[in-house]
Amino acid sequence: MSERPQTGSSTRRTMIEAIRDALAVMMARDDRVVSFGEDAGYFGGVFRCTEGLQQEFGPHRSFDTPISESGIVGAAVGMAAYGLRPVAEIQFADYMYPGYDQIVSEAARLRSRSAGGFTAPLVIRMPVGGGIRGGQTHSQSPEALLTHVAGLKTVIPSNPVDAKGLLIAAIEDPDPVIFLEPKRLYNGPFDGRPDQPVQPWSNHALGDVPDGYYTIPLGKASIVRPGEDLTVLAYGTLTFIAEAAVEETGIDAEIIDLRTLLPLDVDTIVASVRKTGRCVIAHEATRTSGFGAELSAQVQERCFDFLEAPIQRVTGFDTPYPVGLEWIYFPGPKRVGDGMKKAMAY
Amino acid sequence: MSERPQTGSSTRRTMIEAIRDALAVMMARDDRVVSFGEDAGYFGGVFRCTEGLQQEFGPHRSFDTPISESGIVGAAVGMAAYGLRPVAEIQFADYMYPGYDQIVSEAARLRSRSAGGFTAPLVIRMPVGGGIRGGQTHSQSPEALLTHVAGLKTVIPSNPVDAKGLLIAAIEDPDPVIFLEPKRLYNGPFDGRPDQPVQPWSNHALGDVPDGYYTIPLGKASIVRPGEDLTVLAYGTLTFIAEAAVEETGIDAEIIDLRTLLPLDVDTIVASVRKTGRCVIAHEATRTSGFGAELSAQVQERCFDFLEAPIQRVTGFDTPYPVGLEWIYFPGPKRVGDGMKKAMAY
Amino acid sequence: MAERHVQLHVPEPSARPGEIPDFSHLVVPPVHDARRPPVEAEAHSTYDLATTLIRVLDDDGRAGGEWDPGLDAATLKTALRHMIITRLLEEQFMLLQRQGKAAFAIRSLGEEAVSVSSAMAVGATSPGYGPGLDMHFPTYRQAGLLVSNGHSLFEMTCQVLSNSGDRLDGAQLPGLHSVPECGFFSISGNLGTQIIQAVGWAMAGAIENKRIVALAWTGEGATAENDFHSGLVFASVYQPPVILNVVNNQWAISSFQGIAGGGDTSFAQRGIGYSLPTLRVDGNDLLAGYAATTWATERARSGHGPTLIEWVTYRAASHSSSDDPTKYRPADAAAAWPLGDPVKRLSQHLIVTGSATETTLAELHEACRSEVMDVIDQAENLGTINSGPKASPVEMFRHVYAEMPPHLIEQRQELGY
Amino acid sequence: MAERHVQLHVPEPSARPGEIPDFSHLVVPPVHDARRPPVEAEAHSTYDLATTLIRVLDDDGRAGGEWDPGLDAATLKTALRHMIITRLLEEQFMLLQRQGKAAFAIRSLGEEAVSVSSAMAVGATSPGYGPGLDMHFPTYRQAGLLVSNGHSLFEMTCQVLSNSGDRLDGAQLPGLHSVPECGFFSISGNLGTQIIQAVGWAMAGAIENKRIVALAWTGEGATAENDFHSGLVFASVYQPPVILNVVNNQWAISSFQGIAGGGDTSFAQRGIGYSLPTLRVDGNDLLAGYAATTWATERARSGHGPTLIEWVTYRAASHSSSDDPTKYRPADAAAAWPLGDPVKRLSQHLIVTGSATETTLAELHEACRSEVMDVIDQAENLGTINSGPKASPVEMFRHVYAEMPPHLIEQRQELGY
Ligand SMILES: Cc1ncc(C[n+]2csc(CCOP(=O)(O)OP(=O)(O)O)c2C)c(N)n1
Ligand SMILES: Cc1ncc(C[n+]2csc(CCOP(=O)(O)OP(=O)(O)O)c2C)c(N)n1
Ligand SMILES: [Mg+2]
Ligand SMILES: [Mg+2]
Repeated sequence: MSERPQTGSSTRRTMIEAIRDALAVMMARDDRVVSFGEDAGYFGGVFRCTEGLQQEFGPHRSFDTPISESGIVGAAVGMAAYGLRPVAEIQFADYMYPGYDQIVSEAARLRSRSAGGFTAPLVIRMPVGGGIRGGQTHSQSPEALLTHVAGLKTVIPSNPVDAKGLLIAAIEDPDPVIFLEPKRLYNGPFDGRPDQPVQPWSNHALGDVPDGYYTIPLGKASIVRPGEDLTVLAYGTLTFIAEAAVEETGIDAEIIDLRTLLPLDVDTIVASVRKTGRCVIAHEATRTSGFGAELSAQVQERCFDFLEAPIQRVTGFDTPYPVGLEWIYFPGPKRVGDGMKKAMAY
Repeated sequence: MSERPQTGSSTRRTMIEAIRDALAVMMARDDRVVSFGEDAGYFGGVFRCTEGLQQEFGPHRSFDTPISESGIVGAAVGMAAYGLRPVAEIQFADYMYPGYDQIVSEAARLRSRSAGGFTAPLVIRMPVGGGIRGGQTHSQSPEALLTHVAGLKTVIPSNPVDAKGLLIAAIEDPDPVIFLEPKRLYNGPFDGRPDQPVQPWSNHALGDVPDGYYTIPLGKASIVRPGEDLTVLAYGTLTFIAEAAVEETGIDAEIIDLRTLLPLDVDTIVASVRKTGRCVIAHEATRTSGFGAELSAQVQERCFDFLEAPIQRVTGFDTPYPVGLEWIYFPGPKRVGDGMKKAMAY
Repeated sequence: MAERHVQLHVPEPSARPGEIPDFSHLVVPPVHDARRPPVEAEAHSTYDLATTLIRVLDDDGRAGGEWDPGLDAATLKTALRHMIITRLLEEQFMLLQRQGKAAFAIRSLGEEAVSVSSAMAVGATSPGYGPGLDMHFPTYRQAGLLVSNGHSLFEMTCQVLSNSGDRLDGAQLPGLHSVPECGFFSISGNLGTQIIQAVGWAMAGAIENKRIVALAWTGEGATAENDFHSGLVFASVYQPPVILNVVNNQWAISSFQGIAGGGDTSFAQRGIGYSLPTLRVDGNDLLAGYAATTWATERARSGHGPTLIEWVTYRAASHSSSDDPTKYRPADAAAAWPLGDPVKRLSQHLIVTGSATETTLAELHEACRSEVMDVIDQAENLGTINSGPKASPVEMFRHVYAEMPPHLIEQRQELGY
Repeated sequence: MAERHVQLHVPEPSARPGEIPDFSHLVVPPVHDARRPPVEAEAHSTYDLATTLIRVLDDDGRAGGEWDPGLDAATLKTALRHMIITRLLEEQFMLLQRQGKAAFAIRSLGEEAVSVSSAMAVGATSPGYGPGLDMHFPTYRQAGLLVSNGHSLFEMTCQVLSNSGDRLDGAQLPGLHSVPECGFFSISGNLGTQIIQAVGWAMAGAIENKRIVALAWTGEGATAENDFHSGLVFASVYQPPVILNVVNNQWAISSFQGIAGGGDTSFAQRGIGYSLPTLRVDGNDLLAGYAATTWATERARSGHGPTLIEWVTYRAASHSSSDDPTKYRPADAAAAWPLGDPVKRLSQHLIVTGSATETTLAELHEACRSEVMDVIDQAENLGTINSGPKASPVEMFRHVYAEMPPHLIEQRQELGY
């Protein structure tokens, strides 16, 4: 279980509401915080994460942008260097590519190439992952394309409490932070069984979100389920899939929700794998050169003598994300469970 | 040693000349082959890889483009779908990012999203790697950002003979191929000692390039040095650095030049590591989420019972490529050798 | 010097929910006023046509002016039929989505004249469609191209239902068709990217000295995407036979055209800075659209290069099945649109010219409706996204490469296939 | 209809090596003809200024016309000094590169009036430079901005030599400076990306209601990059206080301006389709550049939004130390350039107005030369890329993040630091 920050009162919130609350809290605290993106102003975003901000803070603090991801990120770089704290929304992570040059060549390197003379303290929010019948252009998980880039931090929360605390920490962070929002979790946790009705966050402990200001530090993983038999490294939606796989297999897995992919909480990972001796890595992104490869490499480098079985990767396949075969593609509890069994059987 | 294709006569060529020859051979054989890029027409490219093609084949087959990497790749996608065989040059791989959306979202997925109705048989050539005092915008090795993308093939030759044969195979390939050219090897092999004069290819066996048409198949690695003690997985410039490290350490390493990163020649890798029990992976790109991570994960998954030591990654650091500290950044023979020693000492 | 407060200018549409629709900013010039230059005119001599509005049909449905393409009644009735079929079909697709039988739906309601007139004009001189020939690079709002170019309505519906009749094996969202033989390029789903691809296709045609034409399509919102620029730059430099169609339906999901940078210029005008000939056309006037496309097609096929066309129209429906437009614009905005409805306007024209009566038009509607309903029934019988046989999981791995590489074979086997 | 062969149009410059330079395509309108509208003029009322050429100095060096900024002799002499210093300094940098003491070198020879006039005009009303204030977003060919804005020539040279005096610790290629306090934004090295950043900076100023100005800089070749478009779109939509400078020096490495899509339009004209006020200025005329920038700066600071300026000039030198222009253009092209040399033209003006003589000008040159040579000597004493102390390897890890994360600490330790 994620530690619960204490701020006094709390409110039941979906992940969408938690994100909006984080933005509202920060916009109220700090005039420099501005929010913008495609349909993110007047309308409040296609997922409603910025709803009401324009009404509350005015169109100069929360506004619509042209459909230009490069323009969105590029303008954010300029604003951040000027001294603002821009929080830009990319409508779907699948659409980050036109803005990728601005992320990789500009935001990520501005501080180092100017030896600290200029900086780009910005946040880029983008919904990631599938499971919403979105097909290949509304389902991607491009985290590995971001973790390879020196100068970026990459964050991915799995629940409302973390989403709010991590987003506030990201806004306050002096470096560019990519904030990935697993869209399948926006309205409730997801156990990988698409035929079941959505469980709302209001039924879940992590949907009870502290009011006001609090942060969850970047770079710290969370052990969502302690266990002895093996370690599952997951993040975003796959955290819940791993829990479902534990239920299905009965294996006493320690499930780690990484929360921040870069910088990575190596200590928590290493301590767990040294304890359990087995490791399964689960993500929704395509396998080859996915972030699972980095995790596998690091675990192998740091826990070689402790490993009793090969590290297993359970991932999306190396194909585009199909709309018609969505649940074949998605690494659900069955496939994660199979990976766990394989690790145990070795 | 790379196998030498037999076509009868041969000519001493630099890697630049070998690439130009591959283009000339294919443009003469197939009217559909066209070549273009920034400064790649009249002038023949800033590295001269397309020199003389416009004069030989006319401005409709070899031409200059506006400074727009997205336009270059996007136009190539349209031309390839139409039925031509475009070979586009990106002036430096560091400048591929404006064209990255066209590579990832378009070229890579056109075949699958149209169920084979349309295809994009194009080649994108780009110089990669450092060692030429180019600083952060003329030195990058972004291969991991390409190998993560389903639908692409990624090739990287390390010598003139391979460069010509692989480029011809890439042009004939029905899928989009990214052809990475290690620019530090353009004029000669490089042992990682920048103070020594450049060795020209004319002194090297692999600078003796067969004339006319031949191919080297994509997806096949080459064992450049057989050995018993450990396996070094390398590609591009690092192939030669590994050879220098063997010289310096005296370790009997088997050096594999991967040549194609995707599809990967898993069989050659696995056979070698199962034989040696130790593995060092060397590349110039930044470490985190680099292609070395994928190699490490696969070796671990497939050779777990054979590994006698943790797989070592020797890579560029997770920083931008600095011009002033170039040789500190570069993973030269000393660092590769240290990795080998570490693997042996375990 | 007049000092103004320095502030961020955030454009606002003329009316928001609860307010009265206001289209007074749309200057509608007198019908028939626009001149028709010869197709070989120098680009810069066409710039006046970037700010006017080419119109053939007046408010009473009478045709006239230099741009009147003089189409016969049979052709016009076919056009009307295609518009009606497109409308009814998409209405059904939306219904299927509401019933959970399709993952997604999107309509071109109110904009049908745009794609139908373009397809017909190009088709009139087309050497054929497919690699080496003519090709449209559409967005999701040009289903009329498929209807006009004779694609099977049944197949279209199967794609929308992601059932076993979907030739794309469930790879793509409903509506993101790919039909080479009907000149319909695979729709990406990523906005803006395909403008430069159309230019590339046209460049290939020019390299081969073929009298083909490629047609790029974009919404006005997506002109803000960077690849709109690369498309215009390459079109300007290499002068290939391409028609760059900007469909200005006033909205991009919830943002009005001012957020795309329309300002006090037209989107057609964007072409001027790139030395491209530009036409701005009444998009709800089938005859005007046909005429403009014919001009640009002739120009392209006769070696005079690219044309940019802005289609001024209105997105009468929601953006897609995921959208509720009453959240950001007056509910009755479409009804107030000054350029009317394309189906009504062409119908009216047929009536005033004596080519149809209210009765024959009602019959036409009825015939279209029953054709569409039959198609929907048949396709549903084959299955929907939630029921019936699906593409085999093997399909997911099949078309990633021409030949399945070892790692995909391995992953397919992992899955048990 | 005139049928033409359909073919790919690949633009060719008017002369190639061995041919006689031909600039007859450059229409030079009568000097002093261009009118100067009030700075609050509507954008579209300035469009005629996108195709003319704003000129203040005539061929004899006399100033006149509505755009004459009426600068005093002292200011003009300072401008001349900055141009000469820039020229001499960059000449030395090239020499250092040839001697292997610098990794790279690049010059603005023949274009010095562009950056010097801009820096002076902005500086005349600047509230200061740095975050929250004015900022230039230069390319590698605007070293004159640094000279004019008072950056230490010594520090500049240290950067070029990548020695221990380089404030960037060897992170960047010679010439890719970053000097916040002189209003010089860190140059990326990736073309085109910084135009939209300048727009973002200006948007931030507008959000804070500050009377600041941001200046984007691009070569004409890089206007083809996609982010030129995003910059223009955002400038058009949000109307922030930004000046978009396009330096048309006719060449982009080996490609002439026609490959960037100049066609029969000007680059200034690109702005028209985006509703941006546009000025086209004789870039070798310091007074004209000063006047145009003053106009745009006043416009920006008084809340009237962005301006696009095209500077028509000529790249007299090689593209960079890696380039040999005799491979793609006539060797004597620069000498034939109709707009002359900016240093000569301003010198001539000072002479005809009686503010200087051949002798005082020769003295000025000499003073500049000895100042530059002293600087070079001092900087070389500190070391070059090949000799002397360097930044510590620790520096490579230091500025990647504000605080060094664990994995970088580990990698630094791996390296032994
Ligand atoms: C690169 C990219 N960014 C964002 C989107 C999300 N998106 C889909 S449609 C749309 C609006 C497009 O508006 P417009 O171009 O005017 O076309 P219309 O829908 O009006 O036909 C947006 C923002 C996308 N598909 N691709
Ligand atoms: C994204 C990107 N693509 C390509 C290059 C390589 N490049 C550096 S300068 C240059 C020419 C630029 O020409 P122009 O914009 O006219 O500026 P000028 O050099 O004439 O000042 C090119 C192609 C680059 N730096 N960045
Ligand atoms: Mg629209
Ligand atoms: Mg230039």
